[in-house]
Amino acid sequence: MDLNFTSSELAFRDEVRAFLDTKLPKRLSEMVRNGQRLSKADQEEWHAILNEKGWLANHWPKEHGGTGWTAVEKFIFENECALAHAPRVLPFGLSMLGPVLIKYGNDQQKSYWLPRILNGQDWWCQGYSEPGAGSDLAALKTTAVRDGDDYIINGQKTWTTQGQHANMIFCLVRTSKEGKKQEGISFILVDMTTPGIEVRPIKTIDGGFEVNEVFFSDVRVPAENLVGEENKGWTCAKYLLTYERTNIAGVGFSVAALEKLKAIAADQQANEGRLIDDPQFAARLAKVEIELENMKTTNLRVIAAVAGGGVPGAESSMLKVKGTEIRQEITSLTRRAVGSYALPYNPPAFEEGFNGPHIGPDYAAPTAKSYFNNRKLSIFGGSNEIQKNIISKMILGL
Amino acid sequence: MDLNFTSSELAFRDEVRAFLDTKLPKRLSEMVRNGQRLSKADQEEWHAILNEKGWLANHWPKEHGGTGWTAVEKFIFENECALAHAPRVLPFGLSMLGPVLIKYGNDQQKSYWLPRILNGQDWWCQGYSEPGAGSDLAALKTTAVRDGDDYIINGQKTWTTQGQHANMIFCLVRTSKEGKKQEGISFILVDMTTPGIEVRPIKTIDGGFEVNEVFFSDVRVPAENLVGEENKGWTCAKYLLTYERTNIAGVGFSVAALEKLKAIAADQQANEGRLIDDPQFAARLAKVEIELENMKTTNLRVIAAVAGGGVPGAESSMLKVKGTEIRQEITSLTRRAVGSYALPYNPPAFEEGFNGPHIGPDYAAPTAKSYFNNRKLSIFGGSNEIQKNIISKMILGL
Amino acid sequence: MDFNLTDDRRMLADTLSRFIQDQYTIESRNEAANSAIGYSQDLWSQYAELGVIGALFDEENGGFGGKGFDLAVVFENLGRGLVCEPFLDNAILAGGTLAAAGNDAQKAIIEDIIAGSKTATFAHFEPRSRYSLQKVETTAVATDDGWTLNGAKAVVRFIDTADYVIVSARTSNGVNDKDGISLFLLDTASVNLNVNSYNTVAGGRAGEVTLNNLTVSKDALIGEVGQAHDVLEKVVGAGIVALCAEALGVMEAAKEQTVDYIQTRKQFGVPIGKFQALQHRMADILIEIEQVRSAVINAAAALEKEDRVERERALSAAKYTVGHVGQKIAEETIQIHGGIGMAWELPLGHYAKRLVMIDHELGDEDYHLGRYISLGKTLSPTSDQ
Amino acid sequence: MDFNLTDDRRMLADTLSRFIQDQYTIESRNEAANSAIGYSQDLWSQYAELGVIGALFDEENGGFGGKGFDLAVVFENLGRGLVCEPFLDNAILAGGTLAAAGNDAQKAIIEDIIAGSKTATFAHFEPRSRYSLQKVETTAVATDDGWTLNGAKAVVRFIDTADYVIVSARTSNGVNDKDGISLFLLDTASVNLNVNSYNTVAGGRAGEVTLNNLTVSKDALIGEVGQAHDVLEKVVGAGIVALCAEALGVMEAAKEQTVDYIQTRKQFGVPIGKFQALQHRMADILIEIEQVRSAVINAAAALEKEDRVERERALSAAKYTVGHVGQKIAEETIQIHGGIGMAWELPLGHYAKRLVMIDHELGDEDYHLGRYISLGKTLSPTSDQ
Repeated sequence: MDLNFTSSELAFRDEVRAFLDTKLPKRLSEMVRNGQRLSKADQEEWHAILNEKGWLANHWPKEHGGTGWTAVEKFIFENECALAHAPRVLPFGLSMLGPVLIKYGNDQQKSYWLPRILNGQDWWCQGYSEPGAGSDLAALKTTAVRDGDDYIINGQKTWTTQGQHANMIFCLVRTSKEGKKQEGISFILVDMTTPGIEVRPIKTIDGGFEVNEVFFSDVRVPAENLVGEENKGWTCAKYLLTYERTNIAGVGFSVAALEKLKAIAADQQANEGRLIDDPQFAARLAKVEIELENMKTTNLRVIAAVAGGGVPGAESSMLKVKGTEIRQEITSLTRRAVGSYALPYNPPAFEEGFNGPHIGPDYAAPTAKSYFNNRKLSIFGGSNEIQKNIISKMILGL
Repeated sequence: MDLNFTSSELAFRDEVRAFLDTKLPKRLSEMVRNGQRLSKADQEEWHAILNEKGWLANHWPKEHGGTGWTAVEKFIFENECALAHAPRVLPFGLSMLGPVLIKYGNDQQKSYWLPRILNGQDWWCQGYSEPGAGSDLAALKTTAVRDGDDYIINGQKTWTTQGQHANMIFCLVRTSKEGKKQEGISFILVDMTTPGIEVRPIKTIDGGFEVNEVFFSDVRVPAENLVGEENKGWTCAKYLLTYERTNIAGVGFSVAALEKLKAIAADQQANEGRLIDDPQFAARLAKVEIELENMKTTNLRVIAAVAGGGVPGAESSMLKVKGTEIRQEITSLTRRAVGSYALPYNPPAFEEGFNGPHIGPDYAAPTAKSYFNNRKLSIFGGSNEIQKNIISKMILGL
Repeated sequence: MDFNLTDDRRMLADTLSRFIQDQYTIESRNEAANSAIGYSQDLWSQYAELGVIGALFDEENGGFGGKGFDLAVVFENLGRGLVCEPFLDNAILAGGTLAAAGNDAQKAIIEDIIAGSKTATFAHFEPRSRYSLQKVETTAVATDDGWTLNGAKAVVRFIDTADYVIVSARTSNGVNDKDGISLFLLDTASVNLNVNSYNTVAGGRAGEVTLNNLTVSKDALIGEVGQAHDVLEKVVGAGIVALCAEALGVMEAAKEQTVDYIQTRKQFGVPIGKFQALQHRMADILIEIEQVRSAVINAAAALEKEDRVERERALSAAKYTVGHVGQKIAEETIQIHGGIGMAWELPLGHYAKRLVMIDHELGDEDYHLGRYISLGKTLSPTSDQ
Repeated sequence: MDFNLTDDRRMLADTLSRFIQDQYTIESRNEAANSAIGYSQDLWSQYAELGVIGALFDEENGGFGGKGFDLAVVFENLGRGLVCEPFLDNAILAGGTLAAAGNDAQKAIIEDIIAGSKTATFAHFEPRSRYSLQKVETTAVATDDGWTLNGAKAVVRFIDTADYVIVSARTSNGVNDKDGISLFLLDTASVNLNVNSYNTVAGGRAGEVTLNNLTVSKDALIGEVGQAHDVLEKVVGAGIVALCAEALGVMEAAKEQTVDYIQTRKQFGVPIGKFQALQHRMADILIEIEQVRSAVINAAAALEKEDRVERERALSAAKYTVGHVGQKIAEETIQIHGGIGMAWELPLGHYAKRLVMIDHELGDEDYHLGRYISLGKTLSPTSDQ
């Protein structure tokens, strides 16, 4: 039993750190650190930097332009990126569609679409959830009807993250109403510039726009855009959802956020002395720090099991539930830490290059927004309730 | 809106206090205060004292020898008794069977059995739960088959509290297997000296003996012991279970236990100063104290609603859940407060007149036992899960 | 013991409840709450006409209420409707200060507040005071003509539109002393306040106020020099009852919205309200709300009590309870809704935001738990019920 | 990074697991645990023969283990089997003290401990010291021939049957000073100890020890005069790893028993494990246990670290986690069982009792949370992973 990284893993970590040190633009990391909104161009800039280094597709095998990293290397990379406040790599093309195409796509699809994900020609979004099909994804109603060499798509998708920036969407659509509800589903790629598609942004409670509704009215899509067999899309869907997610616990994000929280608590004054020394606050802080220390090891254990040939499956549900609880608790304490300065709502402070007067301490502005925005963590990507159903069935056998 | 008792309620409270002051034997209140085990004779002694005063049957109307008290008066009485460390009045005859007989019994049953409950001739226990019928009470399997003027009972009851002391048991038995499972149940009174009855005590995890299994093998019971109509016993059962329980929250017990806990925490030394001043412990104590202050008012509100003609029903589920959580938390903190002196297990100290050397402080002996014993509070009398089902259906309409 | 409202209060509650139901949609509420002034002046006039503001003052001050239970009745209804108009800072805190300590000339303003023709606000808390009542760094130095004020005040609600602002300042003693705090009434039209104003997360407007050698006349002083602490405690106590009752109303509404949602929303072919895990969580929410209701009743009943420890402990207990339960209910009701709970379009998220933000006003749960413990140290370990 | 056990440890774990499974029924375990000596001397000899005791000592001291992960492997298995034999106080605490600070003559006893032919115990904590390592009121005063001891020691495990007892006493400084604590090795056959002994709630025997002008010879001293604090911290650290690993095993077993039960127990016509509310609670239990497992790994890995703050924080974090999660799991598994969870006859309740009682040994969750916070104050606010 050895909790330390091997020397080659340590060397890799140093390489990642050196890369981030020199290549991650200060402009971007400052925005991330300050909780500011990244534009599409900002995100594309970071993707391009990673792609230049060959590190963009860290979930793909080498032959398709991926890194071919081990689970441990992937973890180290994602963790270091979070600690360095690098922008998040958007998962839709790289972590979701890419692996599905590699496993289920035909040669033509692979050779056409994969390079376009890497070089940024396509910005993908995900067409899974529908208003009546959230946790119960297989209840989806959007239809694709074969018409010659095309499918005609009608229906509605929702909670499409970053869909407003996307030119492509991968969708689950119903191609048959026979059999079990899982059986008539197909996986298809849709160009969002096709006539009949309308994207409507959904404003979220924090005042931001990250998610969208996507409406399809007689949208004509070439049948060659079908991935895998017709009516077998559920296989792709499940593969995508359970696809190894080394960073689902978000440990790196939590470590970075906890550091920031501690700095805030050391700056804030409580009744007697610093907030960080206030007994109730110190206890809250210590509890989440201990949870996080434990979670670091839980996460590494799951990764080690994967590296040893295991498949995470239900274990990633465990990481999801606890990891998001920890992240949410840290954002909650950060909001709590700033006292009445959680109240001001000052959108200009969320934008790059904000120079106006800060309201209260400069770290206060994004705290409430971030707290409310991060309520999504336990809802999206398979709600924590769904994860508990999975744990209950897959691990406990209930 | 007036939270204060009326002057007549205050006068009643003073009367109760004066009575407890003069009539509650110090010997008994000391045993209760010290968490010692009361014998059958101890409990009978207290019943007799209350009966002499005419205060034993506080749930019964005056015409049957009860007090005819209002809900507020009942609450005041039970609360003052708890604060004075009076022994608990056993509910089986007085709060459970009594009201059922008064509502569903025939004249002969009322005139024969009710006085015997008051004067202590009968000690009743409850034959409801079975090994396969706990939360799902209507699944009970014990049968009663009519044979001439008798019923022949076969089956098994369990969790029969204080059954080892009882000479009588009221049972739910299956008299028909037709229709819905609730429909073939009857309510019957059984003399425990009848041949074919065997009582086996169940030792509980705290090492005590409070509950029993009762086995019935061809037990012959006169048909006149049937209460209400054959196959209509479920009506009696439900009436008994939802029968107004003013003290289900156990506020008086909690207040008394919290006082004792505070005295312990003031006596115990923590790292720096007294345990009661330790920030973590003080926070735990304050949280449960605030919950209890809130619960006092919640309880009074429900009682006021009853007094105003409302029926508590599902509201008593609310009192049960929160009330038992509070009681359990106080026993948990009391155990926590005594540090390593929670470990010694010294049964002689649980008995009256214990004079031996105390292990650690004299208040330490019952703390662990009481903590483990009180796990029952959230299980027996309709588990807290069942109470939440009731709240969900009856109040929330889910 | 009587838990029924008086007839007057019941009538007021019914009127107010109907008015709010008729006047507000979530869209119009959000529009007003996030507007340049943070509320609807039109509705404010109507509240005045309905007598809702008058219910927050006693007869001596031209009102017809002003007791703890009057505040509770009004604010529970305001909470249910997520009302963003300036009841708290204007009527309870600023108006309450004038009622408690103002001279006749200053009290005359209360009539305008009740009539809705003028508003006032309350500038006590400071950038570094967190929730402390006694930590005042702003100074007031006596001059020949009056006072010179220097310092900064944090998150002063509705300062943009306030006709008056009440400012606390230290006239003697150390930064953290109870003694030596004084209060001043400023007419915003005649003094040159430096204000950086903004909207707030759960609706309503506020601003940072900087006092830079601001001179005010002698008659700006409210009450006795250096004796403001008890006045502050009194009005903040009333503010706590008001906020707690508001939170109760918000929780009730959030609970009802969630019950309605899970009764209709289907997943896996059945309403999600049929899933036992959600049922038990909703039952927990219901139980916690009933405990909050009791805490509000306890606080409202305590507000007029003479015994400081008993009164302030009941107030801190209520604010702690509201903070603790409020966060839980905000998070649970969003979570139980799922994705749609995150949508701005639904009322729920706005209720959740208000619930969480109430914990950031007049002391959060940690602050009040600590205060409850401190106050308890003056008691013997034995307490009577 | 490698989370697999070494082959030696895996073999030990397998052997131990099989042995425990073969030897113990809940009845025989309870009989031994609640007997007049609180354990089975027969089984103890067998453990010695199996080499289980030797695995707790390093080679230098005649064992073949002694590292954090050796302790963890053994104690997790002991926990799974609810083993009541005196591993902790005898081998880890008393034996560990001798190994850490004993002279050659004293270390010779370790051989007998490993062989199972002698047992020792650890009398450090006192009636008023709660969980403090440094609060020692017992005094040792130097005489011409040796030392005179006065004081009292609390809840000394298995004192009835111990051949040796290690006693801490203050030889200088104040009651609460780290400096000035010394350790003494007493042969129970040759000193006249005043012991009031008893069984304990979760099995095993203990006693109150009173030292009344007890004289011991010069060679009773272990290590240097007045320098025992660091020795105590070291062996108690090992004790914490052991207890935490034991708790992990207990939790695992309690979880499995509960899963088995709810898969078979039917109510309303279906196994209660099909009710979603219970499923989600079981999922929570599983997640918490995995966090405990990580805490145990962290603590075991930290045990040999030089950096005191890093090491002791990992130990306190683990004991806090175990205390916090342990109570939850004890209460939840009983509750989920329902009435039958209260029955002595079932193993479950005994596992639950052990889990709760572990929080009363070597510092409870509050103590270790406080300690974790205090230790952290010496760190800069920025920590590396």
